Amino acid sequence: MSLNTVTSTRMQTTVRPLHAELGLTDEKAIELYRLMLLARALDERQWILNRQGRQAFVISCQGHEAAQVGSAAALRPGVDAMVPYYRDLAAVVAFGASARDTVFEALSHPEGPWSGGRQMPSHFGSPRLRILTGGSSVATHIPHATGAALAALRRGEESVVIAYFGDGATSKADFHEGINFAAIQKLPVIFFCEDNGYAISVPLARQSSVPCIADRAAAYGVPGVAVDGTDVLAVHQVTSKAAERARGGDGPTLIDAKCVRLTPHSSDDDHSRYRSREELAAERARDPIPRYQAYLREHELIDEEAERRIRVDIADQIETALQEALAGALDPSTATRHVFKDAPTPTLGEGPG
Amino acid sequence: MSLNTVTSTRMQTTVRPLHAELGLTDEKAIELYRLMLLARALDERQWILNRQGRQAFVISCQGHEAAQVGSAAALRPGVDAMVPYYRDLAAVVAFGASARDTVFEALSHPEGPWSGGRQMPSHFGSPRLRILTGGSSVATHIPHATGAALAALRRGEESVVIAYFGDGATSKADFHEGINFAAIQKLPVIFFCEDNGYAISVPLARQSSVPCIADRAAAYGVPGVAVDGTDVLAVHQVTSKAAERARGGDGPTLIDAKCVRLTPHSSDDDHSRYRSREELAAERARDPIPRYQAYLREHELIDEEAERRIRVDIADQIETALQEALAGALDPSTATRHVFKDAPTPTLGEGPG
Amino acid sequence: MAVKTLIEAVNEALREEMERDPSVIVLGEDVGVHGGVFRATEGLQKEFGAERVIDTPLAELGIAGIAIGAAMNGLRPVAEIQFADYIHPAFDQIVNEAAKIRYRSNGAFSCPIVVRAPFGAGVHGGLYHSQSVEALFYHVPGLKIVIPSTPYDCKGLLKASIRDPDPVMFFEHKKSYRRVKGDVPEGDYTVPLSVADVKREGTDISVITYGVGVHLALEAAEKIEAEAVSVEVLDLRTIVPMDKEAIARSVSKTNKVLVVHEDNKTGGVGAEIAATIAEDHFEELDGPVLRVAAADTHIPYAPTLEEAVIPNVDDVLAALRRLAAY
Amino acid sequence: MAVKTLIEAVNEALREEMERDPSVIVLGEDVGVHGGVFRATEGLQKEFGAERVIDTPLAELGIAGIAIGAAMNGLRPVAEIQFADYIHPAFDQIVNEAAKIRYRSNGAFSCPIVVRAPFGAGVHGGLYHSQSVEALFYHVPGLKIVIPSTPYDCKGLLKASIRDPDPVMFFEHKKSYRRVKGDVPEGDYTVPLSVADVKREGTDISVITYGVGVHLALEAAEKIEAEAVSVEVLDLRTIVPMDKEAIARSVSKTNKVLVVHEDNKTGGVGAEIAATIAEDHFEELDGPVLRVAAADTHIPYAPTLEEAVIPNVDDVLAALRRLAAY
Ligand SMILES: Cc1ncc(C[n+]2csc(CCOP(=O)(O)OP(=O)(O)O)c2C)c(N)n1
Ligand SMILES: Cc1ncc(C[n+]2csc(CCOP(=O)(O)OP(=O)(O)O)c2C)c(N)n1
Ligand SMILES: [Mg+2]
Ligand SMILES: [Mg+2]
Repeated sequence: MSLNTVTSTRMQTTVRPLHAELGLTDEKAIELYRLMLLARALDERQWILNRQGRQAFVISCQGHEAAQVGSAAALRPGVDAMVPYYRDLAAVVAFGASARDTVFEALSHPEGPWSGGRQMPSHFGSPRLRILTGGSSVATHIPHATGAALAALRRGEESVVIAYFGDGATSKADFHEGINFAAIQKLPVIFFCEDNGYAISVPLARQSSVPCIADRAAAYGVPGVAVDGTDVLAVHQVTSKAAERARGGDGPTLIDAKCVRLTPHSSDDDHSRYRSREELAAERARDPIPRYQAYLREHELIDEEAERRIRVDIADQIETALQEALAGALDPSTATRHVFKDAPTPTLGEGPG
Repeated sequence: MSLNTVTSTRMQTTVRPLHAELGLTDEKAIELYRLMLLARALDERQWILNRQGRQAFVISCQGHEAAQVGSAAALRPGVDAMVPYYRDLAAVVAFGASARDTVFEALSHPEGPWSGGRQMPSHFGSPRLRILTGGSSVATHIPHATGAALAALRRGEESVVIAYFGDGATSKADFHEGINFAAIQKLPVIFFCEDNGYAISVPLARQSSVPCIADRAAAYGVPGVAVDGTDVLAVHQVTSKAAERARGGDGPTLIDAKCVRLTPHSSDDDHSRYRSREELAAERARDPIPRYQAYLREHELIDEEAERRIRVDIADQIETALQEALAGALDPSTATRHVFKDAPTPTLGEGPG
Repeated sequence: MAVKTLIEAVNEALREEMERDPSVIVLGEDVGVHGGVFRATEGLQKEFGAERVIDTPLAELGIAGIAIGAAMNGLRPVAEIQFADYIHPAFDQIVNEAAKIRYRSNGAFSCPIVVRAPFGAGVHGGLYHSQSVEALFYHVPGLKIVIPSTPYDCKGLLKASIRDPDPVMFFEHKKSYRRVKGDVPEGDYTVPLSVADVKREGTDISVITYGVGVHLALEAAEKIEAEAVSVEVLDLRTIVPMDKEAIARSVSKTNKVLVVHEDNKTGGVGAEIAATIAEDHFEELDGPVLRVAAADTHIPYAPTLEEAVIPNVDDVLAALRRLAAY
Repeated sequence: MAVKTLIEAVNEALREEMERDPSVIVLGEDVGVHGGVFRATEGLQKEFGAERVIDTPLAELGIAGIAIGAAMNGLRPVAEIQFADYIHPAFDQIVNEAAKIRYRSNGAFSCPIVVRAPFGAGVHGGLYHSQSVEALFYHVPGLKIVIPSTPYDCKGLLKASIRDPDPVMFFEHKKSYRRVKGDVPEGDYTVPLSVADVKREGTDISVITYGVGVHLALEAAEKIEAEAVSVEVLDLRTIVPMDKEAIARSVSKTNKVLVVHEDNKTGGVGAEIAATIAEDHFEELDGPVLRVAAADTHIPYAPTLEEAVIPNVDDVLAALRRLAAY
């Protein structure tokens, strides 16, 4: 209903709205918002579970949703591959991960698709969704993305690989060696930095000698693109461009998306120790969700009623998943399995998760 | 004698020769040449010892002498510190290492000042000369230079630290992490790359995605200076500038000196497997020694007779050292010493070596 | 004497050594303003300034490499690796550089660094916040390894490590940080490296252990006393160089040995201890040298799974009973 | 059957596996045009192209990390580390990533890589071209370790390693590359992992060893035969997972064990072998489990010094005589 109204009114406006300029249908533009809301709701729910003593550890995507959804949605699920890090809940959700997947891992359910309770929450990995498994080490997955892109090329798949990592990760060996090789071989990789200005308590100025991570691209002769990571459409635009470039055989791009970290580093952290009230308030003002909501409202793509329906549906998904997840219990005798192969392993695009 | 002539004639010339422009006395300009010749002679002699079966391993500075002497001579021995790699014979010679030091290590004499026969030849290290000990691993010493500069600053010494490394080393973790920290802290370090276009058989194009190593400086917000590494005066000039900058508290500089590798990688290598005759001939034509000789002749700083005297003196030094070195024999019972402290250890500026 | 936690002992040792010796610096991730994710360096940057308490970039290789270079030029750096699980990126700098500097320079250079890292399981940290890493450095000549089990030992051993002329790996069990309390004297004292400590005297069986293993052993020893088995608990404290005399004394006294550590079994430190005893004390042994250690797996996150792989008091008791039967 | 060297066996295995399986690629420093500093990859780039035989930048961490990522996306990378001494920069990728990928993903992902590296002393390479590194990976769950002693085993084991679904560390003793020759059949065959091989039957003493240790042991066994001592030589071939049944068989037969490896003694693989025997075969032992290994130092360059620290045939003989006396 409301959508029709929206469309019709849009007909009369002279300048086309940005999402249309970017070739996104109204439905797609709304879907991006739904994904952001779903990730945010899943994230907020985990903090409640943590306070309830049901989830020992939480690490958030809050403030990164636009960067993650905007970029992941610019790729092709089922074709392209993702190498995320712990903060990428919204990215994996945009790549097809469900509320159930998330909640099952949050509560260490044996059927958790990413680790079955073996890893902390938000340690993603799904052959089916073409999301590589990751550990907790910062930056070690960056050369994995390079290797996965090399493999895709050798195997004649025309898939693009996106690696996500934080600003702190760019200080590390793996960043340097991973990008250098990808650039030399012109591999189809997108190196996507979610720069939230902090590595736990360490501000970017103590982390990097250049204020803009995009400047690091010059060392590898690849494009370095800085983008407002709270602007989902802007991120979608630059990522699409990087993906085209990768598919065209022109090699990697380094994207530097300036995000905000709206929560402490993790449930173990207390950011009041190193961030001022003023600074935190300023960050809040850059929350990507109200920003995109405003855009959708302005262009009459969504109204209160439509948004309410989306939020209710999300709440239902999470509730259902929670009820199911709370039932599951792990079998201690499985703890020693999978050190070496004791079951067949699928390849990307197949199998569980 | 000849020097007087030279000076007097120079008086009449209108434009001042480059070395004078750089504030180098004629004596100093000639001394640079002597150091290059000494290093070259020591290097060539080691290949003979190798063919004679007296020295198991040789690794050369041939083609790098101008880069090494030009840079090392721009620093202050006894004040500044050096973190060299295996190819830096001319650099350590310019920092005060003698023919005797070199020959003793070449022949694994127990009194070899750098390792006493524990390491391969050309593995330098002398507290007295402020040259840090190095192993054989590529690039691992780069963060050591950063750390040594941090220590100098904390201890109130106003010394500059220069780290030497090859083009291949810039691909490695240690380069990235070592420079990043130095740049953030604005430490007094000079990162000096001796770019000879190869890492054993791997050409720069397979090593780095940027054709010019100096471009890597942009990632750290430090000056990246490319210089002809076969031009000793040009190298001296850029290194002096970098040293001033370091002393001034403005932080590190990355110097990219384009050198030629006139020998195989080492005595274990056969470069005809991967370099064409034409290429090798072209490199020969860029030998830094004849080039500087021509400069000195042009400006009448040296004549055949003066050069002969220098060469004879160098040959004598090497002969004397060789006779002495061949006498020495290692005591097997010392092989297990120095795993942990079993003797007092000096600090930079003191002690043996 | 005040009762303090293990983490307080670490903090106190660092503060006192920085006051005593201006060449001591601390560097690592979040060690400055934040005071460390476990608060080991709490207040140090305020007191000694950002020049001596340095927040580094997220780069363990660099942290170690920079500490090594600084040590070769007159400082005594104490590098914090935020979790032992993240020491592996620094492995090359520690193993190929720090450990070899004195040897390769024929004694002309030394590398007096301390690398501190919280290690060990039991806090539901999963594969990357639970590792024991001592066995990975144990085999490398030129590295000393220290693992304290009590706050008193911790303060004294850390001070001795900072003053030691060689590289010292100092591992602190993170589960013990706040749970293990004990008397810690104010002011300066050291506990010498390479001296083991009999934490409990006994006559029937020797438990040779370190770190949390000491607490498992003591608890098991109490319990089995009821069964008239007298257990001696030897806390190695320094893993390399190991106090072989103390081991010899205990073995000749009890003639039965159980080695306990939380690290997984195969190729763990316990292997060398057992092998040494089998080699040097064969005639004295009345029974096999047993080992209690974690399963040869990684450490999973979920408590149910984690508890299934790491050793507990019952495992120690079972092994003691087996030995008692000999 | 042609007589081939160890390095020829490596080259042949690589070529045949690349022909057999298009997902096999080779990457490393100088492996392409140059054919490797030891010529292990000679001719492969010509035959299979620069897309499958890749000259990488000088970056071991990257080599391992890229191999791991490629393995997770369907390739079977064989990464060459130019010298085992330079594997340490890749330690984190191998230990924290490759070894844990299957476990952490609950079996959803695997990491079928082979990391090849020449290792060992005796070629006057000094501290950085002589290291044995097997003990540094031995303790880590999730890694297999293979060390061939003959060209026949080398070809068969390397092929089996490339086909293995888990990460395999494949270490080739560089001194054996051209000195050790033996029959190598043309064409395809594999030698299964985790199966030890009795290289010499004997009844009095078991020497449990691998790599060059096998050759030291065989030579010593010949010599001591004159003294009416019958020595069995068991070549482990695969270090992890170890063939414990073969060890048990040999120990129950001879009741005396000598462990030999070139790596330094403390915390070496020999420690676990000795500890396992002391634990599981205590009642069967007629004497201590002895170990012959290198001194706990680094490997110096000068021959006089190097020979002083690495084990030789006389060391093995002396240990055998000591055991024979029991
Ligand atoms: C190698 C390694 N070192 C240290 C840590 C501990 N740690 C976890 S997250 C983190 C900060 C990461 O910062 P950044 O890369 O900016 O990502 P962000 O969390 O800000 O998104 C640190 C230091 C780790 N996980 N891995
Ligand atoms: C970490 C490491 N990997 C590999 C080697 C083997 N190696 C010795 S020198 C060298 C090439 C170094 O090239 P470059 O840095 O350009 O210095 P150059 O020898 O050309 O002066 C290699 C690969 C090593 N010594 N260290
Ligand atoms: Mg960040
Ligand atoms: Mg080079």
